[in-house]
Amino acid sequence: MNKSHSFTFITRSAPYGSNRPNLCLDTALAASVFEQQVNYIFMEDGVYQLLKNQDAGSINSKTLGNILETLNLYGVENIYICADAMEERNLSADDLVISAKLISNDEFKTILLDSNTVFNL
Amino acid sequence: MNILHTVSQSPKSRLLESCLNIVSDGDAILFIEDGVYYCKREDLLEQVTNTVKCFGLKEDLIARGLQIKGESTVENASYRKFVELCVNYDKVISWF
Amino acid sequence: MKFSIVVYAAPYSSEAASTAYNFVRTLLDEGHEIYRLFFFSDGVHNANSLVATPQDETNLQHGWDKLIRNHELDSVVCVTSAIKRGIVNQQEADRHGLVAASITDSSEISGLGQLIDAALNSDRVVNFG
Amino acid sequence: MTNAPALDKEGYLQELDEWDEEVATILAQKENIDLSAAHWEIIKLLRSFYRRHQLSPATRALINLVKRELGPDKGKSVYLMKLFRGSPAKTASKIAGLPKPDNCI
Repeated sequence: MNKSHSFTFITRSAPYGSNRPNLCLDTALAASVFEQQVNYIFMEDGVYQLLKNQDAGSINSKTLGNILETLNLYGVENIYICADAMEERNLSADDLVISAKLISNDEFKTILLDSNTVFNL
Repeated sequence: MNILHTVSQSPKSRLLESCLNIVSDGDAILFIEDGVYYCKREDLLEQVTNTVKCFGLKEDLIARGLQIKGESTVENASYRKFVELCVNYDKVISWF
Repeated sequence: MKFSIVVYAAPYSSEAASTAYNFVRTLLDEGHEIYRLFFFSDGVHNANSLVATPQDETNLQHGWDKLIRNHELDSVVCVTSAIKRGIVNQQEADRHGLVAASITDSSEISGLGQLIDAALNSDRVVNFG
Repeated sequence: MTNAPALDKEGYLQELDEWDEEVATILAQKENIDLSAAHWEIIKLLRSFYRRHQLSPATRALINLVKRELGPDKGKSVYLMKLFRGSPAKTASKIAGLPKPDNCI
């Protein structure tokens, strides 16, 4: 088994409207159990998953923002946010539950080129 | 280290626009399912076809009454070609 | 080359499951090896054996079942996706007190670790959703 | 004495609301564990983690959580295995009245 396999997860959907953010997260957590390199990138509407003050109890769901706060405990340390996505949505770092590195599209491309497997949800 | 991107929704999804933000020179794009309607959007495609090869899945084009003409910037691809593209590019990123 | 295929979509509600099926058939025709098929999210419906379709429509579940058997493919259905959608084997049916097993015999129920393992052991992973 | 709580086939509480310290003691006995202060420290940490994140941490996350909150001496798999035999993430979640952690392979 290749121990230095790198996985990149692109999550580009808003929370709650579909199960895509959860599929992406569950798969990334599974990859982290295998102790592989895991990159997690919030793109487009995916950044909405990180908004503060979510309380999805009101729609009988688990609050995704609270779960995402634990990504680093799972060993998912390379967390990135698309700078364009933040700008287009008028969001700033203060609006989010975690601090993560903002990346340009060029940095994004480099991460993809260096990855072995990419999941894009 | 180039990437094959598959795009499988119609242009109203703006999936191609998302994909183009992070496509690198030398990558390829294969339109499948409703994504093949992008093959008729020369206005969107002409900005990338110099550096990125574009293909439309033949079966999906035929099903929808779309044809790729000789002078088009998009090439027809059979399922065999789809497989060949997966082999020739280092990884596949699916946009759906 | 070694491929693994991930299917996220149910048959009939979108074209993706059918595209995946055609792609897998072509891979086999071209002599490639399939390390694993992984059915995830609504894709688990592809392994539902309790399906009837009109004679003049394709029964995709049947198609997968035949393809998996004929080529002895390793086909895994994600357990968390499957149980929520009523795709269970006898063991899971008994465990949860459900009236019947529904999964096709050719696929097995297992965890997401099988998807990661597939990625680690394949040259290419192709996703259909 | 509390009535024995309803458990699923793997021994996790069916109704998470039924948990209290007495229930924890019963659940621990089923695992042949006598709860000490060291156990309670982890159980309380797990419960407050679950309240905030609605997630039972899998092994690696549990170790990192304990390391962050209780220090590196306790944030080790040997320490946790001594307290909660088998898979510490599963056993500790069970006694703390949380759902079975996902992604435990």
